[in-house]
Formats: sequence, C-alpha cells, structure tokens
Amino acid sequence: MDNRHAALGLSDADVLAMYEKILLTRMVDERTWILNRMGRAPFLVSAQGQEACQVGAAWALRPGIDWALPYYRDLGVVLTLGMTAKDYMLGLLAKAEDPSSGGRQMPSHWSFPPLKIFTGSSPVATQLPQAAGIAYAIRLRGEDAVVYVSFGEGSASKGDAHEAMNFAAVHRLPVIFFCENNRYAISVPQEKQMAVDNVADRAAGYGFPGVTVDGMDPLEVYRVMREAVDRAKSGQGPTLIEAKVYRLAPHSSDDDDRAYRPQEEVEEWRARDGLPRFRRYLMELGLLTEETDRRLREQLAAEVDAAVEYAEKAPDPVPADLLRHVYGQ
Amino acid sequence: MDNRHAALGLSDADVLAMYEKILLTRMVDERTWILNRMGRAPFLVSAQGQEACQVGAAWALRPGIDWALPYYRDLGVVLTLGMTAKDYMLGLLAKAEDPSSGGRQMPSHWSFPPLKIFTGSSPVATQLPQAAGIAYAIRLRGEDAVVYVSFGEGSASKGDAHEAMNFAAVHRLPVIFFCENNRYAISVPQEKQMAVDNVADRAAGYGFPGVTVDGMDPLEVYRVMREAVDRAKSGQGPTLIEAKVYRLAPHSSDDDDRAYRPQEEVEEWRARDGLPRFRRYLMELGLLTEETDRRLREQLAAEVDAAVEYAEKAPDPVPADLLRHVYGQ
Amino acid sequence: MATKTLIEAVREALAEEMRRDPQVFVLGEDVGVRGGVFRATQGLIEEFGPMRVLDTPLAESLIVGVAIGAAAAGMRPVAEIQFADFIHPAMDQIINEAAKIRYRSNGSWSCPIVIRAPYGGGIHGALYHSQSVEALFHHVPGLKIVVPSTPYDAKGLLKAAIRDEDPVLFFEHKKAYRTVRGEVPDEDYVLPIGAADVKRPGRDLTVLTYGYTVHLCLEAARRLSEEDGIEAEIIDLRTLLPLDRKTVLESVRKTGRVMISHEDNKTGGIGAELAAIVAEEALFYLDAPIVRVAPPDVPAMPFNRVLEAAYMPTVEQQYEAMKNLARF
Amino acid sequence: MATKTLIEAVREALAEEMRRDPQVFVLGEDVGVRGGVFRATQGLIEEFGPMRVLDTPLAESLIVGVAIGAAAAGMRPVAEIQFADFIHPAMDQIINEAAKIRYRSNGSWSCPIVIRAPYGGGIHGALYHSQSVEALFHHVPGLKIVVPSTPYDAKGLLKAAIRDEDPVLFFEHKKAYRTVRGEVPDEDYVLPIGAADVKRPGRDLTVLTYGYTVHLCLEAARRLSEEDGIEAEIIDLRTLLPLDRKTVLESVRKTGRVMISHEDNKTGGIGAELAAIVAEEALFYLDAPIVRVAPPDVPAMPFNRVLEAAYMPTVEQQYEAMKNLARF
Ligand SMILES: Cc1ncc(C[n+]2csc(CCOP(=O)(O)OP(=O)(O)O)c2C)c(N)n1
Ligand SMILES: Cc1ncc(C[n+]2csc(CCOP(=O)(O)OP(=O)(O)O)c2C)c(N)n1
Ligand SMILES: [Mg+2]
Ligand SMILES: [Mg+2]
Repeated sequence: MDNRHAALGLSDADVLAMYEKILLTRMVDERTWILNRMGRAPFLVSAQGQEACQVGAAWALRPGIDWALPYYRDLGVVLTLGMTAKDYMLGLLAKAEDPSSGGRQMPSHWSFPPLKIFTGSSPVATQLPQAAGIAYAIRLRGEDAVVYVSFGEGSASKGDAHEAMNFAAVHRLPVIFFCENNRYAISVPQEKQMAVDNVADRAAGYGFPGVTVDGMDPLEVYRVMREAVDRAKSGQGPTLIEAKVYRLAPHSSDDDDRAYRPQEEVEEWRARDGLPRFRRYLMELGLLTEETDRRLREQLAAEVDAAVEYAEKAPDPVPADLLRHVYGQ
Repeated sequence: MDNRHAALGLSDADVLAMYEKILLTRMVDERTWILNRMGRAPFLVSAQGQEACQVGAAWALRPGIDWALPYYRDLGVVLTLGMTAKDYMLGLLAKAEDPSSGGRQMPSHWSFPPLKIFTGSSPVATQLPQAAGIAYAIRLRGEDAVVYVSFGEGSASKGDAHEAMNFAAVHRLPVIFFCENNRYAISVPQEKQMAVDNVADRAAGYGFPGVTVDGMDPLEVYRVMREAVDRAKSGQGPTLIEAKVYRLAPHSSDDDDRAYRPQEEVEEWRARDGLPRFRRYLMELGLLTEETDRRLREQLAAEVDAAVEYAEKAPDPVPADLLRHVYGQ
Repeated sequence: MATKTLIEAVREALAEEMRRDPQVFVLGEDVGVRGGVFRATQGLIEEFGPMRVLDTPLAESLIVGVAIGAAAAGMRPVAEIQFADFIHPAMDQIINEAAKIRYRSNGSWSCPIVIRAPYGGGIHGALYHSQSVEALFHHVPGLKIVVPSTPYDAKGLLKAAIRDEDPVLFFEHKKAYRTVRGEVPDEDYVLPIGAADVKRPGRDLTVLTYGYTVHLCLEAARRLSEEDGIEAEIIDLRTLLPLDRKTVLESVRKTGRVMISHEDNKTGGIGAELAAIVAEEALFYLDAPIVRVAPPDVPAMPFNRVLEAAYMPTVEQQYEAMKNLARF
Repeated sequence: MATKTLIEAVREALAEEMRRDPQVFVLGEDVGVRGGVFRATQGLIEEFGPMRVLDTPLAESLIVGVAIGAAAAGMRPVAEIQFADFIHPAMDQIINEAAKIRYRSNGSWSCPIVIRAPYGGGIHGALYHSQSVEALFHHVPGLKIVVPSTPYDAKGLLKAAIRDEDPVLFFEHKKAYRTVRGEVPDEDYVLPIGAADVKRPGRDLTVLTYGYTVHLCLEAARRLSEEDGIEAEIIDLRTLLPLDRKTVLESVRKTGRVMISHEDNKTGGIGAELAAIVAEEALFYLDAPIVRVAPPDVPAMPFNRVLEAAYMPTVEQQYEAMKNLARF
C-alpha cells in the first residue's frame, strides 16, 4: 500500500485524526439510531455512507476562519470543524442548551457562530445564495476566507442552486459548492432527477471547474477540496465538487427505503464504505492496529456515552422561551 | 450569392413570405415608436434587431398545432404564427377587443388560444416550467406537437429556467428553449449576468444539445430550429437554441439606453441588422427588386395604417369589466 | 358506509378521479413508488403508471409551473407539495401565474390545477414541517383555498377541487391524517367549494374555525354543554377562499358572540378577515368583543416538545375562551 | 430645510447611510450605471463603485439570498426588487429564511437586511407593475414592513430600516415618487419603526391608512372639513408590521368611528387585521360599523386606463365613505 497522504502534505497524525472524526461520526450516528429505536430520540437524519467525504472536505477548511453552510447530513463536517458529540446530542434531544437552535429546529440543522457555521433551514438549497452572499462580503472586504456550502444532488435541481452558482461565477467568489451525490432524493433516483451522470458537469455552463470524486475516499476528497480552496483564495473563483457517495441508511427515521431501492444495491455500496476502507489503509501502513483501533473506539464510545448522558439530563427550554428571539433586543 | 434556402427545403415563396414577416414586424414596431412619441401609445417594448431570428424560428412551427410561449419581444413570432398588425395594435392601445388580454395586460403580453399561443406574464422565465408542462401533456397523450418557448439571456439567470430545462431533459420532452441573447438585461451587460460566452453552453449540463446561431440570419435560425423541431418530434428531447442578436432600441419606451451603452456599439450592430441583410440576399438572388420591395412596403404600411385606425377607434373596456374573469362561470 | 381515516379519503379521491378522467394525473416529490411521504398516493403508480404518477425533481416552482402548463393543454394536474412549508419557492407560479391566468387572458385561458399540501403541527415537525400557510394565499383573488377537517369532507372536497375550473389549494392537516376517522360513502359524491358546514349547532356563541382545530373546538363545545350548559355553534369554514359569508353572518346574527380559532399564528391570519367581515356587516348584533384564539406571533413552531406544546392550540384553551365569551 | 420629492429622499438616505457605514451596500437589477429604473440609486455607483453598488443577474431569490449571507458576514445590504410585483420568487428566502434566522438560531444569528421595492398603481403599469404586496408578508413574524407616504418619512424611516437589526421590507409608492414633495431636513435623522403618525388630527372619525392613499385621505378630509364641518383624524400607519396598536386604539376610542383605506385589494388586506384589532380591543367604543375602503378582489389592476381608474382609489371615494361614516 502506497502512502498517499504524505504527497498531499498530510502527516500521519493528520490522517489518524481524520480517521477519528470519520469513526466518531459513524458512532454518533449509530448511537442515534439506537436512541431512536428505543424511543429516546424522536427523529434523525443519518450521515452513514457520507462521513468519509464530509471529513475529507472539512479537513481542508480552517475552523473559525472559513465559513461553512453544511446541510443536514453533514455531521462529519461539523464534528471535524469542532462541534462535539455533546453539541450534537443536545440538538438531537432538542434541549435548551442545543447550540444550534436551543431545541427549536430538527436535529442536524447546524448553527455555530464561533466556528462560522451559519444557521441552516429545512427547505433545501436556500443556503447556496446565502453562501454566495457571504463570499461576496469576503470579497468586498478583501478577506482571505473561503465558504464551504454543501447540498444533496436532489437539491441541485432547485432554482436557488442555479442562481447561486451563476452569481458566484460572475464575481469569481471564494465558494466551494460541495454536492454529496448519494443517488437518491428520498425515494427519487438520480435518473428521475437529471439526465446527466454528473452534477459536476453543470459547472462548465457557469464558467468554473466541476470535479467528481469518489466520496468514499477521504484523501481524494481532501485533495480536490484543497485545490478548490486554493483556487478560491487566489481569486480564481468557485469550484463545484461532486462527491459520489451512497446513503447507507434510510432517508430519515421516518423513511422506509425498502419501498424504493433493492437491498442488494445497499449491500453493494456497503462493501465500498469509506470507513473500513480508510481503516484498512491506515492498518496497511502500520499507522493503526487492531489494538489502537479498539482503544480509540472505546474512547469515542465513552465520549458518546457522556454526550448522551449529559444531553438526556439537560433541561428542556421553558414554555416562555417560545416568545424569545422573534426580533432583536 | 448562393441560394441557401433551397437546401433548407424552403421555396422562393417561403423566403419572400419570411421577408414580408420580418418587414411587417419592423414596420409595426417603428409605427409603435411614432405613436408613443406622439403620446398615442403609452408604453411599448421593441423587437428591433431581433425580428430575423423570431421569424426564422416561428417559420419552423406549425401554427395551431405546435405550441408557443413567446416572450414580450416576440412580435415577429406571433405575426408569423398568424396574429395580425390589428391584433397587435388593439393590444398596444389596450382596447376591449385586444385578443391577448382585453386590454388588461401591457402591450406584447401575447395570448391567442386558436394559435396555441399561451398567455404570458411580465415576471420573466415563469413560462419555461409551463412550457415543460405543456410538453409533458403532449408526451403523456402521445401527440406530435412541439413547444416553442423563448426568453432573454437575462431571464436565463432565473431559477425557473434551470428547473424547466432539467425537467425537460429528464423526460426528453418536445420543447425548444429559444434564448434571444441581445447582450443586455435592461442595462446589465452580459458580463455581469454570466461568466460564460454562451447561454447555450448550459445545455450540456442538462444532457441535451445547445446551439448558438447568428440571430440576424433568419435562414440559419430556421435551420437550427428545424433540427430542434425534428429532434423534439422524434422523441429525442429538448434543444436549447441561443440566437445572438442585439436590441437596437432602448429596453422599452421608458428606458434611456445612452446611460449604459455606447451608441457606437448600437451602430456597429445596426450594420449587421438582419432586415437589410435578408433584403440584399433576396435581391441578389433576383427574388426581390426595388420595385417589388417598394410595393410590399406600401402594402404593409397600408395594413399598419388600417390596424392603427381600427384600434384607435375601437372601444375601451367598460369599468364593470374590471370584475370579470376572476373565476370561471 | 365504511369508516376511514382522512388520508384514506384523500387517496380514494385521487384514485377515483384518475379512473374517472384520464386527464387527471398527480405529480410531486416521492409520489411514485414511495407513495408520498405520508402515503397519500400509495398504490397509484401501480395502477396508473409512472407517466400519470410523476416523481418530479426536487423543485417546487417547477412542480407548479408544469401543472399550469399541463392544465393549459387540457390536463387536470394534482400537484403535491411535500410539506406546506415548502410551497414558498412556488409562490410566484401560484400567485403571479396560476391565480392570474384567467384574468390576464380575459377569460381565454384557465388554470384548473389542484395543489395539495400537508400542513400543520403537533407532530414534532419543527419550524419547517409544521407550518400553516393558508393566510399567505388568502389575499390572492383567483385562488380557492380548501381545508377539510373530516374524511367525508376531504374526499368530497378534493373531488370538487379536481373538477373545479380554477386553481385550488388543498391543505390537509398532518395530525388529522391518521387520528381523524369518519364515515365515507362508497358512492361518488362531491361537496361544494365555498360552503361552510355547521358541525355543531348552538344558540349561545359562534365559533369559526377550520382544519384540525375544528376537532379541538368540537371537544371543547361538548364539555361546555355538559359542564356549563352553554351551546356553542361550531362552523367549519372548509373553504377559506372564497369565504362563506352568508353562513358566518347568519350564525353571528343569531348568537351575538363570535370566537375565531385557528392553529396559524394570529396577526394577519384568516381570523383577521373573518373579524373584519363581522365588524363591517354585523357589528350591532354583537354582545361581546370578537375573540381570536390563535397561537402567538412567532416565526414557526419549534421542535422541542415543551415549546411545541406551548405553541399548539389545545381543547382547554378553546374551552376557556368559549366560556369567557359566553359569560361576557 | 429643502423641499424634495420622495425619490430624492430615498436616494439621499441611501447615499448618506453608505457614507456613514462602509458595511452598507446596495444590490439589485439595474442599480448601477442605470441608477435603478426609477433612479433611486442614481449617482451611487459613481461615488461608491461597482462592488458596493452591485448590478445583479436577473434573479430575485438570489438577490435576497445574497443579502442574507452578506448580512450574516456583518454587512448591511439594501436589496432592491425592481418592482414589488417581482418579489414573489424571493418569498422563500424572505419568509422561510430572513424572517426565521434569528428565531431558528435561538438568537445567535440575525438578518439585518433591507428590501426596497417600488409598489402601487395608477401609473399604467398593468397587472405586473402595479401590485401592492404588503399583505402577503403581514402574517410573517420576524419581518418588519414599512411604507412611507412623505419624503420626510421616507428618509427617516429608510435610515432606521438600514440601522435596524432585523429584516425590513420597505415599500415605496411609484406614483408618490415624483408627485409627492415635502420638507426634508439637512441633518441626519431617523424615525422610529413601529410608530404611526397622526397626519391630521380630528375628533369625528378615525381613518387608518398608509402609503399613497394617505394623500387621498388627507385631501378628502380637507374637503370634509370645509364642506361639511366634519373633522377626520388621518393616521398614517407608516409601519405595517409591527402595527402601532396604541395610536390606532387611542384614536378609535376618541372618535368611535373607524374607516380603513388602502390601495391593496380588500380580502385579507392590512385592513382586515386593523378591523380585527379594533373589534377585539375597542368594540364598545364604536358608534358605527367598521368601514374598509379598498379596491375589489381582482387579481391585479389592468393596463387599460378605464379599468385602471375603476380599480384605483380616488379622493371622491374616500370623501364619500368618510361622510357616510360620520353621518351613520
Ligand atoms: C424545498 C424543499 N422541498 C422538499 C423538501 C423535503 N425533502 C427533504 S430532504 C429531501 C430530499 C433531498 O435529497 P438530496 O438533496 O439528494 O439530499 P439527500 O437527503 O439525499 O442527502 C426532500 C425532498 C425540503 N426539505 N425542501
Ligand atoms: C422576475 C422579474 N424581475 C424583473 C423584471 C423586470 N425586467 C423586465 S425585462 C428585464 C430584463 C430582461 O432581460 P432579458 O431576459 O435579457 O430580455 P430582453 O429584455 O433583453 O429581451 C427586467 C429586469 C421582470 N420582468 N421580471
Ligand atoms: Mg441525495
Ligand atoms: Mg437581453
């Protein structure tokens, strides 16, 4: 096995840390399903199958300097940027302390001002023009930050996606449009959403590069993200990255994916899952052993346990909170 | 001069008829400016500079069979399909008899059910999803009609344009997206609207052909339209045609274009104007003489005179009409 | 007559209308093999095929625009917006296009489309899966707005909407989908759009309401009758545009007291127009100020159950308001 | 103090705020070298350059979305929608995003944007260049809505809107742009958002109005005073959201008669909420039914001058309605 990460300027510690984030994301997600099935978490959207691309992408950002407008599946992005399992669990259980929304929004509707993670909504694709607006402010003030904005391939069908990409192109804005193509918009397969193979093919029509990347490979994703960040910072404008991934779980805890996709397809993709693949990579390079992996899992499990415990004990908002923050002061 | 039209299957009578429509469009438009300057027509949008492409495009349609959703500049399209100078003048002066809207809409907001010209509004690009919907009905019922829908390059920036083209691609719908790129959206030049040279370049990102064509050459426009119509009818799906044109007049009678474009630019384009160019073509082939042209102009002028006279005398709607047609029956 | 849930009534209405008229087709996100995220279109793709049960790309403006175009070509599209909260991107196509097509063409085109959307809260849907959006369209002449509260009404009104010559917004309460059951005739029937329904007659006060809140008010009225001997007349508006002014005013003139209740937030809600109509047309019949019972003016109801409960109307709230009004 | 037109006041407010605060910038269609189709932004690009006077592509959802993002990053964007009639494609960004950003983030983000849009008719703008759209947003908590009627108010309120911490919709009447003139101080001043203004005091009846219609009502009130000795109190609401309930109710309690007048069509208009507030809070002060004077419920006003005139409110209409109300 070649050492692919050194060539990307990533240290061994870096890739181990990336692995840790991918693993943490998966473990938090798995725990969430358990909580949901036990009736302790009313609703979830899952990141499973997309963690590798999320961590690879976020690794190329500078937390607190670069901006992020992650979509609801981007658990791996926000954990990599610096949100914690505890932050997530507080949101999952909609507690008063939930940093994203004080328990107002559904889980996974991220917001975290210190990390420049801008609040997101449920209506898809609205974040793309907003990301362009942030990038415009950056450009106007001559700052060096970049903006990461993500969305599913389904959301790429929305008018807002088009308007934002076109505008970002005109002004060569420092935005990275990051599309996580998991082949389905809930039940609607890619073929019913678009007549092309790649969302990335649209970039040419706006006048900036579009690249597709194996989203199950965090190093490849990191590589194309770094290129996009460099382009953005050097005034060359936006990039559209399309990470080919697969949603291994149903759309949400309310969904039943057996109605619309064969389980063999799911299993086929599971065989390509980025987590075990990256684990193998690290093991073959001798950076990870069964033993260190086991210890890491224990440590992360304890972190998740503590997060769940904390969040479950944390207080709900009080009814009077309903009326707060409609307007300023 | 080569006979280019025979190769396209157009008879001499056809090209003379096309010339007549281009000329009629120009003459109606010029008369409208005069009426406006005299205070006899409160508002106009001008087709000047775009007539050749409009007549070339409409010539490829079968009036009353194929559908048309022409935009407000498409005077040449509706006159070619079968609306008359009188129909236009009734709309210009907003008379009760105006077939498009009974005087309710601004001039040039076409509607004519017998010719399958669907009612259009002022908000731009809304007609594109509607055109796709008509095409979907055609496909669903297995009819052989096609749908022509036009818009300016500015309107291509709208979300609706994206959503419609993508949908039409998925279902290989019989639509021709016809973009009249006159380089400006009111005052905003193409460079501030998009970072690419051609709107047509976007088609590839949806999965269907996009072609650019010299919109000052009605035969070239007819040729690419015919190809698009043939593709549509044979189930191969949509085409995006971008006609490169120029708006020789201000955006509307309320506009002053000197604020935003050098008059030399206008003059440069005037030298390429499709009307005199086509006239030269016909003359060099001996299909038109100074004499027949003069007679044609006289005949058309008389037609326009009669239309103005009729429209000016035609009655206004009565106040009670305000309340009609909010709901059916 | 069989007892059915509200969503079953919706599904039956769709299937029967599609059988009756080949021009009727449904379109929206996940309406195909998934049968809709609430299963309102379940079974339709198997019976009518993917062309008449169209899974669209994720694009609401497109969905409505396609419906408008198809209607122009003679079809009878029934568009589903997956949640009412996602209707906003289609507002231009609804308000500037669908609502104005007949008017702007001087009656030469029409727009017979139905837009179905699940609305309302109390289902842990948070800010963007709980909204009531009817008031955003109530100001738009050219549209009709229907909100059924029972399976019987849902089926009869949805059929009427599909056969109507004008654009109809048809809002179905998500909590009512499976919790509200009722008799539904086996025969084909339609109910008139524009007619309110007196769901409970009463002499002491008039309650104007619609949608899921009808059931809260009915429950409160039963209690009020049993415990306090006060008889509230509960009027289910059913159609919000055009409003059935006649039924409303007759009742108000009879009782002299009027309460308006809805789940949508108060300012600028349907209750505003109802209060205005009463204040214009029946002011001197009133024995008490008009009362609007509606959640507070917050942008939307939160996910957390404490906050959601603080937002959602309750039977208790209706009961107290009715009692206070009756005793005024 | 100099006399200025309303559009001059708008232009000055923009220029002065841009000078005061480098975070303020304007964006929209044709706002650059064209100076806006109504010339509201004339001269700005010359002074502040094309980055702060941004000609956008033709895409309203984008315009508002970009403004929201820029505001998140600390800017103070003033977006222009070329005509209020074209605000509909941006409704998702306005209603689901801008209005809910503070609330959904539990106060950790805010959305200090201004959206300016020329509205109103009587200028031969037809169905799509004449609309009043304020009622479509009146139901949306989290937004503020301002409609100035005079140059003085326009300048002071636009400055306040730009300095406000929340999203403000700022509607400017097209007919008022150049026909309404008034004194405008040279010094910097702001007027409070949320405060109505008694434009004419009177004891006999209260008229609630806003925008261009204020001038029709003032003219009618003068005639009513001269010819009939009746004194109407004309309240210019100025801010439609939040409404200045205090000023409204005080006046109604004083006069006992209330007329509400607007150019927007009647059903579900701002008048509905005003009537409801009065019917809830001051019913027993009323000596006459509430009167709403508003155009009929048609989808929009037509181009033809006969039809436009049939739609548009007139001084005569206000005068007759006031007189009838006073004499009731
Ligand atoms: C405007 C809008 N319409 C509909 C929905 C309902 N919805 C939520 S997620 C989703 C599918 C999104 O698919 P995609 O963008 O591919 O992201 P994925 O969930 O596959 O990651 C839909 C239709 C929504 N959230 N917003
Ligand atoms: C949604 C919308 N926004 C703004 C306008 C105002 N407007 C009318 S025409 C126009 C420019 C259109 O440019 P383009 O599409 O290139 O067509 P052209 O007029 O150049 O033929 C604008 C901004 C409108 N009609 N609709
Ligand atoms: Mg997807
Ligand atoms: Mg143009």
